[in-house]
Amino acid sequence: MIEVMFFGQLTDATGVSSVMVEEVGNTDMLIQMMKQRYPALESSTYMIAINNAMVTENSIVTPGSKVAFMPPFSGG
Amino acid sequence: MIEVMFFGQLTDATGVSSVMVEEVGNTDMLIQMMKQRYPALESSTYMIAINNAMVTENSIVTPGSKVAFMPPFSGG
Amino acid sequence: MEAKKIRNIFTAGPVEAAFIADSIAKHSTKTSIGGHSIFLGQVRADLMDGKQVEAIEYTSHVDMALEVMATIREDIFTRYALTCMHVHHSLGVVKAGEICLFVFTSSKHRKVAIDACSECVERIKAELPVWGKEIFEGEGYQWKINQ
Amino acid sequence: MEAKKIRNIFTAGPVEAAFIADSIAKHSTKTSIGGHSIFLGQVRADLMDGKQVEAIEYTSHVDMALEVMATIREDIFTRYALTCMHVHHSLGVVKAGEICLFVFTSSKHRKVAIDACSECVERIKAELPVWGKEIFEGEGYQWKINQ
Repeated sequence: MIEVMFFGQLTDATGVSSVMVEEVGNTDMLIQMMKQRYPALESSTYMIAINNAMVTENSIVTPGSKVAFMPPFSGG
Repeated sequence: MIEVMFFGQLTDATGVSSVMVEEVGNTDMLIQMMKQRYPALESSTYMIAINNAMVTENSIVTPGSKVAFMPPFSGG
Repeated sequence: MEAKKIRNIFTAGPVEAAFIADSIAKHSTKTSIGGHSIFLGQVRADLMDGKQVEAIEYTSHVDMALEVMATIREDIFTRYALTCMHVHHSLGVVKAGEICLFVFTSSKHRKVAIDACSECVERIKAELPVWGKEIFEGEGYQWKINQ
Repeated sequence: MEAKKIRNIFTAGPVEAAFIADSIAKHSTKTSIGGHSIFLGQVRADLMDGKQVEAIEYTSHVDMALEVMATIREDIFTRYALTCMHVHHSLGVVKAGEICLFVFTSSKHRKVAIDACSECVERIKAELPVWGKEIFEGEGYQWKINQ
């Protein structure tokens, strides 16, 4: 299983803060899957982190990973 | 009368923090007068202010003025 | 390579002035310190299209934020001769006028403390996975955008 | 030309943490503020030829210092969009580990507050007629020199 987490304004698009998915090969595949499930993600801006590390290119998602979908940060 | 004030390490050189003097024409004359009275001033570094305003050249000292002899600042 | 030490930086609700005072007072035993630099972020009651911000609700990807903060911390200590650095960021609701961020650096020399504090604040804003939801008076909200 | 407003900045002995907290707390009603920058100068227990600094005794040409500070203040307010600025400097004895200078700037935007605070500190050190006498443990003293 893979835990997919959504943060900030993305939770408005998905209506959930986290969801478990079965095996998925890589981040591109996961993004496609999430866009199908939550169409409002299509028009959202986000970055991806796997197990707390930012990834900027398509990356392998190993079982047991936590994948975060994160909109631009606005702390402080 | 003119009030002549000494600050910081200059008080080590003069032994006093302020002294009244009779009329004196200008700051160069006042400096000479003070050096005669307090020879340790000869080897001191200082700036002069008349009535709270810094002067960098020889300046007229009008009666009733307050003249400050000030070593480099070290506040904060 | 030694593992980075993960420290909590999050606090529930606003950072209180008394907490800041306590933090300052604790440094009086560190007599090699010559200067402290403190930055405080305060929630603004901004007006947007006639609606006023009443509070910001902060959320974070906490695990990741603490790891990122440990990296920032390590990097700043490598490049600045700091005696110490403390960071506190609010989670949850912080009302307008309350403090949501407290960054505190100390060094022998003032310029080091000031520069490190300023850099730390910029990096927190840019790199920490934290989000602010600006809650309007009455009803409605919008998501904060950092400049 | 309007006369500059002369405000007292001097406080007898150290600046207490509780005073700083109180000063911070007072700003919670100013909800246009987004960032505060604070600088605190702390007396260091420096070692000089085997003698340790136990305290600094500050003296000033007070009238002149307040006039100079009013000019600095006016100049900084002209060039930075500050909501407010507060300066407190000790006179008399401040022990090692205690706070001798408290500069506090607030603005809508953090960078303005940070830059104004930093400039104010530099100008205080360079332009205010204040002198520090470093008193050694046991006996003796030397006059402080600003870097």
